[in-house]
Amino acid sequence: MTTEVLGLPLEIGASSAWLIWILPFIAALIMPGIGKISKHATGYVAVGFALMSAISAASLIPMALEAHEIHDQISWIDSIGLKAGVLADPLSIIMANVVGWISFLIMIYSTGYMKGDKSITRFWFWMLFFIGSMQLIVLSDNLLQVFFGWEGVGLASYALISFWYRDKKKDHVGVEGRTVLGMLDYYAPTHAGMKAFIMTKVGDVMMIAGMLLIFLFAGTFGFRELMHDTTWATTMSAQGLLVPAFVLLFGGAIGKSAQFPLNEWLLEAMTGPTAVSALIHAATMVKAGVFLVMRLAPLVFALSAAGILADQFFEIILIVGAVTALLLGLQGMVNSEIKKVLAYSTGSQIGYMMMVLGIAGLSQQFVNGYTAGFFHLISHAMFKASLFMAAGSLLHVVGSRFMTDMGGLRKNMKKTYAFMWAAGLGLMGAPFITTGFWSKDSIFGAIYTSGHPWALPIFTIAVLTAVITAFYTTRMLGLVFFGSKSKHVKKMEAEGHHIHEAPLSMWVPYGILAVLTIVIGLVGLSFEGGLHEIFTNYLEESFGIYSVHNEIENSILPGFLDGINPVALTASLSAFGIGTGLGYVFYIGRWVDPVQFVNSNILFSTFHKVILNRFYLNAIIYWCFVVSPLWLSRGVFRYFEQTAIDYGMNNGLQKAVGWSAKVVQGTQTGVTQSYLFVFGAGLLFVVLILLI
Amino acid sequence: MLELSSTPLVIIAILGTVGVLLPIISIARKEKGSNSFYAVIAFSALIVSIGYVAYQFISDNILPSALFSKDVLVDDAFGGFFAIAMLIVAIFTTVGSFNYMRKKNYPAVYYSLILLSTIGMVLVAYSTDLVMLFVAWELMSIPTYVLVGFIKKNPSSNEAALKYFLFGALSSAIIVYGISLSYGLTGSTNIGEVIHGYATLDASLLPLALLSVGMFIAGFGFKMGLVPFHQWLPDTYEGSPPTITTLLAAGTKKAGFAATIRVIVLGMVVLNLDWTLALGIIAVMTMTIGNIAAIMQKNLARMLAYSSIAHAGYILIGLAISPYSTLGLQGSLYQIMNHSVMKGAAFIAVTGIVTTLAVTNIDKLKGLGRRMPITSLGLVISLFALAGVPPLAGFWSKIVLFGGALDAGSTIWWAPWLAIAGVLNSALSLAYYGWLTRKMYFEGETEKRVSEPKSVIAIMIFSMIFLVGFGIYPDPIIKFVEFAAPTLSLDIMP
Amino acid sequence: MADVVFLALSVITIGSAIASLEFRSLIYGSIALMGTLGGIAGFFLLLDSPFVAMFQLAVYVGSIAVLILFTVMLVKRELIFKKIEDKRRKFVGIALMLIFITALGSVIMDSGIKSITTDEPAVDFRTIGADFLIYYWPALILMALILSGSVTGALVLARRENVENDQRTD
Amino acid sequence: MEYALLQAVFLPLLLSPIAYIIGRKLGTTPAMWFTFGILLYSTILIILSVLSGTTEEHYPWTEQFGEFGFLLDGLASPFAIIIYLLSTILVFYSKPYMIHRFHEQYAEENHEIVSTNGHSTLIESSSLSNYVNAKSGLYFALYLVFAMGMLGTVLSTNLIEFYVFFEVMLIPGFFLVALWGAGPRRKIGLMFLLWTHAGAVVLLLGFLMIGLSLGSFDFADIHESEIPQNILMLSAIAISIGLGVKMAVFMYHIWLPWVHGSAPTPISALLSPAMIGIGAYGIFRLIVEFLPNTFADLSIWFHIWGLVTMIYGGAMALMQDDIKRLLAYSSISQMGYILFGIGSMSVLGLSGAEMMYVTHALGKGILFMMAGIIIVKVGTRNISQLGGLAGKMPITAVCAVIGALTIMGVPPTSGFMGEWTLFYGALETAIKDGSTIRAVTFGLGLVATVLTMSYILWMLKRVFFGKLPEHLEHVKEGSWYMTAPMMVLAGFTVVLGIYPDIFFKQIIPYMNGVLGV
Amino acid sequence: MTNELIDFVLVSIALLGIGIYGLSVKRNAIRMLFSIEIIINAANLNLVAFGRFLPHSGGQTLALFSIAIAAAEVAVGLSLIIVAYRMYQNIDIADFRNLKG
Repeated sequence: MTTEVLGLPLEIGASSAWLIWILPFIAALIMPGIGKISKHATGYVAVGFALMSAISAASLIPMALEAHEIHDQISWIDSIGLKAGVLADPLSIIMANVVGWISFLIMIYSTGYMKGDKSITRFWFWMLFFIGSMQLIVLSDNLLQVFFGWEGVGLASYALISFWYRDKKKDHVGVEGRTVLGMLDYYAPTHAGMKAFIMTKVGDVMMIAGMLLIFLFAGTFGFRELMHDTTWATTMSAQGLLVPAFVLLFGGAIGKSAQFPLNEWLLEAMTGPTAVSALIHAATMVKAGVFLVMRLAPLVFALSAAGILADQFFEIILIVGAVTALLLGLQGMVNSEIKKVLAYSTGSQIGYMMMVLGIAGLSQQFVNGYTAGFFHLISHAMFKASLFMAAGSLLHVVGSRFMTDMGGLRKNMKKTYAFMWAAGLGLMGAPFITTGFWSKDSIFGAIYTSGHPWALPIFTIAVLTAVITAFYTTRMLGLVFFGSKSKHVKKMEAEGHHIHEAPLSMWVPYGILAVLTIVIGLVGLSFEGGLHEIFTNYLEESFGIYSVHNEIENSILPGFLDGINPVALTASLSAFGIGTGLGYVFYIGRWVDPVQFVNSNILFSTFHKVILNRFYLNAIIYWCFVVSPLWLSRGVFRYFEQTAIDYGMNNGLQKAVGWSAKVVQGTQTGVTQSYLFVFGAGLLFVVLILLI
Repeated sequence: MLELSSTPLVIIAILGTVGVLLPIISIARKEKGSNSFYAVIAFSALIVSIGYVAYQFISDNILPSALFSKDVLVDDAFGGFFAIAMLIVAIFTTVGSFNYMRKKNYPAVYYSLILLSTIGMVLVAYSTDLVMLFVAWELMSIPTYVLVGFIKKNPSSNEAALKYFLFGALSSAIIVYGISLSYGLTGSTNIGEVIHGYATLDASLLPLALLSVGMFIAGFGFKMGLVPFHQWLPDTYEGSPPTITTLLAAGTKKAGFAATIRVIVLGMVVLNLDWTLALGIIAVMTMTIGNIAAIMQKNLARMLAYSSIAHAGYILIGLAISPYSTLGLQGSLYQIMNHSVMKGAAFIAVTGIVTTLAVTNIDKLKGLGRRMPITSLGLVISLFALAGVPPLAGFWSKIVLFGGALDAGSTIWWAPWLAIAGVLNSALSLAYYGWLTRKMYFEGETEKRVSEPKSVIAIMIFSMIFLVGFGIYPDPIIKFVEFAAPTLSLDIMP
Repeated sequence: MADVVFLALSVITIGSAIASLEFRSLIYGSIALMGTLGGIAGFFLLLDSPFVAMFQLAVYVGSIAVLILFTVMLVKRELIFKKIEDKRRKFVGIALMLIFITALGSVIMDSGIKSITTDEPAVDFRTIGADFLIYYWPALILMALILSGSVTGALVLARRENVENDQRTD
Repeated sequence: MEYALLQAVFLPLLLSPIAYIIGRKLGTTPAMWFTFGILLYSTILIILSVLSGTTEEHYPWTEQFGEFGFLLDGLASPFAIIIYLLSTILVFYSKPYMIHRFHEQYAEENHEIVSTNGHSTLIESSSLSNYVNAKSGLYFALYLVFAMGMLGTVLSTNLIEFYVFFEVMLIPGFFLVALWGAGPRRKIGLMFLLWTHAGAVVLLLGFLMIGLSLGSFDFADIHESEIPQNILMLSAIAISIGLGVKMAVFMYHIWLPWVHGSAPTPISALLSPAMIGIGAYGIFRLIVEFLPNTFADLSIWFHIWGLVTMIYGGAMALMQDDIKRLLAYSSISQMGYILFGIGSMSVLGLSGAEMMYVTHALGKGILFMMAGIIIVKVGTRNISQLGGLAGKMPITAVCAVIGALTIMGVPPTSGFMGEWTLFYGALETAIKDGSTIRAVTFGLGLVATVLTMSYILWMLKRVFFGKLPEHLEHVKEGSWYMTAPMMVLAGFTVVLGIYPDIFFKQIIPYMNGVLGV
Repeated sequence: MTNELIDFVLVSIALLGIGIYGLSVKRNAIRMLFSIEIIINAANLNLVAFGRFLPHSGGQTLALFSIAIAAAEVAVGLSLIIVAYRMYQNIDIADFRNLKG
């Protein structure tokens, strides 16, 4: 099935694989032109191209189900022997679909959300650029090309976070005037964009170091080539560089997926339009790190299986994921800005995914953890995108990013209320009916059954995080929709602003996703089973990783709950119950005033303060990596560059020369006698140096 | 025996006749102020002389250099080289005086003295006998004492002349003293025989021989402006008429080098080679002090005077390393030729400025680039050439010089330091050349153009062509220098 | 014997050289200079060079010193008798002189010429004439040019310009 | 083609007086088109020569110093193409910028008249246009000579010839800065002249040592084995210092912020990317190619020196308020990258270093043009007085972002291609040699990229984003003359970033040959 | 000859020293001229002495040239002094110091 495209032999399937990422780029390139013709048309063109890209992705699904893969290459940098290519294997096809369809929905949402914005062309340009770059990450067959997409999404993220570059007050995040350890906790969009870009760049730098290390030994960046011949790994392992290389690559994932300790940029990234937050900082880009790990993990696992041990790689992933999940979840409990809560939650949930990927590599049953991670990725993408978009509607309507400025909105915004509950239940992991439940449960199961010595503590953290998740989701819903209307809303109503439902183009997308959360949740187990099967085949065929079928036999539960671990199930259920219950007590039923509760006890209030101040991590990072270097450079500039170098070597030299010129001129007195004296003395001098 | 058609004698004949006749004609004509008449005569005499030298070169009548002679004069390429350089300078001076001497007294005597002095300069380079050299030296010097003080109404001219005269008389006495010592040690005044005598000198007499070298260095060094014998030089260059400064800076100074090469370098190689270190030290002192003093000068002529002191230092590098590297003397000769044109052109530019604007204060030269575009262009090009900026002619002589110093590094340890000092100095010198350029071109934007003296323009154009042309294609002049430079080795014998 | 003459001549020459510089009066100074020049002429005689000695007397004592004397008389009285001196400069000058003489003197004393004496007859002064004509003749031509140049130059310089202009306007 | 390189080098020089006359008689626009025509023709000659492979021309010159030749090989061609490409494009940019500058100066000078005469004089439009015509004639003439000097250096095949061109580009540079620079331009012009000249003469010393010990100055005759050992190291150090001054590496960088800050912007855009990089070319040609063993000894020092320069330049750039000075410090930092790459002593590292030259030329060219547009349209160069300009000048902003990405080394701009190959080279040598120092420098080098990113992004933020100060309400986009060149360069950097083989296929085989791989 | 060469040379050196002293100390132009004459005479004495002891005619020849040239120099020098005197009514060289620096 090959055809000629631009003189290049191309498989039919391959051409659609290429198109998935090329189409958005083409759209982005023509966007300024279209914007010149008609601002109105840009939206339709953008959505159209996003749809086409998504359809291309969908056209590959059959291939994924057959565990087929397309690997197509063209020449690129011949002089180094590098090729560009697409690699459409089940992993990337499913991911491409997730990205493609969610971004399509968010594009539709954006047509409503961004309506009337003056810079709409720019918005569409960057959104399309983002989609293209993201799909490039997903579909690339080599690390270098992945890095192109990697930086592309970073760039798009930067551009979209600081989309409202005029830095109006309403576009900031954080509480004005609030400081943590002397650092202002209030960020302008342009600042936030920079912060995000530079912080992820730290990760990217690690990633490029890892890439280069691997390239140095393997001579290739290609994923398949790396798997094909593994002698490079033997050499690297012998030199002790294998694990560092992969850990460095994981550094990129840490940065992009906002994992500890590079998590702080994600919160400020909320300065971007909410559609952007939904697409980039919830559904897709932050998942790129997870995706990268999923690309690499089978390779590393296969190497481990072949005797080249790299357990530390998975252990680091595990620890980073666990720490992030707990840390960000805790912070999500106290923040008052709705988008920030969602952002914390995103980071925390990605921590889950990392955690389970780490545990997968450490367990015998790799595919379980792998599937669980991916399943959670998909379900999280759906409900978190939905939640974000809904939050965007709220912001749109209320005009404030603080949940304390909302309250009691359930009557005004019924659809949003319903969809948010549905999606929120997904996040909380409401038993049996939501995707979130099934995916989280499979994570618990995978961790619990891994048999790794750390399984139990990690499991505890996971469950604790689940409790926290349920709690803060309930808190969010309670604060927004329950209780009485806030002063702000009342004031708005008094001013004649009617609080009403969001327009159709906005609620439909998040409606669809919320409904999907429930619908897939209802068939969650079989969905998971399907994924499991696909990945089992995939891992077998591509990496030679065979799963060990020992789990189902040990199951004590009846048929339809096959593959479910009872401990995990119990934990999951109780976590949901405890978290939701606590949330209900404080925020829906409002039986206890949370403020009083916190202040009642010095321990609680201290703890509250610490998590509200983000464990001081942000402030410390600022002090160490922004303030001190700036202070240092200022010092160097003032006391070295300007003084020693600039003044010293320019003016100082000039002065020295001028001074010696004065001295020399001083000897030129104009008195002939002294000249003659010098002549005589000079004669003597010459004679003496001749004679000596 | 010296043939009557040999170059030095012909030059004596032509220039001497014209030089002596000019005052007589002026007495006969009994009229004043016909400056250009005498200038044209002098100019044509000089042109005929330079033509004769060139003819001798072309027709291969000139002996290769580094020959000693049984006579007092020798018609060799070395002398011919200097003759051309000196005659060019004399022509510069004469042509530059076309406008400068207008409405001034005694033009006939003025040109006559220039011609006589020119004979002296040329003959210094041709001399192979110390007596001859001394007499030529005096013929070169005495008319310039008069010329420096020629503007009788001008106190600085007189002051300059007095200082110059006192120094000149002292140094010629010192030279005689030096000659007396070397004569006493060797029994002859012929340079060839002196060398022979030195080569077989009794060890106990060596200090006296070195004493005579020291006296020569001091005596010739005065003319060359070597530190510490330089102090008269800025004062005199500043005070004297700028045309005469041209003659002094570009001409007589070079004659000093010719004498030094003939006597000290050629002659004394056979002695202990310690004198080279002395020359090296003097070279470094000279260029450093010259450049440093030049930096803060307010007066253009004075700045150029200091710069010419510095250049004496560069040239001296070549002399100091001459026994160790063939490039040394070549570099010196090359630099001498270039410096004659560069410094000549620069001082003629000063002449032009003085003639039209009557100022030499640099602060008053703001916007000169607009007022006198051609003069200032010529000045700037010669300044950059002096600084050794490529692709101007001055660059090539400097790299030959410094290259020679580095080349000599394989035999003598201190030679590369001369190159380093030279290089740093030429970088330093760019400071004041650049500053002057800045004054002329980047300040005083509102000045209007004034008419420039035609004679000055002619010289500027000539020197620009020379400096740029030989800067881009230096091969002919390099070949000429190679031909003219004597080769030194420790076994040269008459 | 001759040593006495030599010593006397030395004393006269050096003494009058110092005197010519140190006498308060310029006129006496010039006369003392004549003494020095004469003393040198005496040395020349002592060195069996009568021709040079005569020339010395004729040119130096006869014309140069007289020229100087006249010039001295041309200038104002107080300039002739006034002697302004910088004390410090004087001491430094004397020090330089002493160092100079000591240094060069010791160089010469150490060198081989200390023992040089001669018993050969003096050069016949006719060889000088032959030298002039056969060997040094270009120098003689130059000498002539020097003299003509210096004479015209000196004349031009010494001429009173304003007087001349007055005459011309008459 | 015969005489192609000779034409490409000397046509601009020979025709520069004509450009002057055209400017004087006919005005700025004809002079601009004339200059553009010459440079375009020369650029095409260069590109054709590159396409036809390695080109070499030789002409007799002096016997003592060897022949006058031109060589366009894999090393020289990227430099040559970039130099002439930038020069050609910047001709357009020059016109509006320089007219703006001439008007400013005319006003200044007339103000001087007013103040000295005490009574006001009307500015007559005819005298103003005469003034502008005369000045632009001079400008374009100097511009041509400047471009020619840079190209000649890169193409020369003889040490002395190299030095001559090295200095020739200095003189018009001096005049351009001193005549039309900003601030204390005369002083800065002199500073430029003196520092770079001082560096050049040190370079000359090194040349002379090599040339004299070999007895020939032709590149073809330079064989490391024939040079005495003690001279070899000394001359290599002298050459490195001389070129280091040109490259403005740490400790020799003093002149650069002043000069690049002050020079007229089109000239800054040539100085900074094209000219200072010629120092890097010199190191490639003279040390890496001709003195490989010495280079092996020195490379670690280049590496460290480069690293220090990278970090220092970046840190200082953070502190600048003058936008052009910021870019100047950034250039210092970028030269550090190049030196760092040279120090890596591996094929890809060296190729990456050369690629960095290309990419820095494109990126910094764009950024300097951005600064120029701001100077012309806003009238200030202080970052603290700017802000929020993205909406007012969108094309400039977009191009500036692309330029910034190029400098930061973010794909898909060419900067990334330069950077990763460069760092790969550093890593390769570190691992192969098992050298801890190199491993540490590699790591710190990567940290420096974050620093680069910080100052560039902060600059963009302060210039284009944030609140729009009130006095900037009426700012307009720059004219097409100014924006079009930027767009060309921006397009170039993206094309090169996606398909870097255009240059890599020239560079990498050459570097393979040099390192004997 | 009863006298040794060294005696004459020493006298000559002494005269040279005195001349240099006079030049660097005396301010009166005419006295400076005296000093120069003294030095020239010292040199001449040296020449003739060496010529006598060699023996050779060259020393005397050069001495003759030297004397003649000294005469020419003195003529020029005196005329310069006269010009200066006319201008300043003064011949104190130390006062002629407009050119300096």
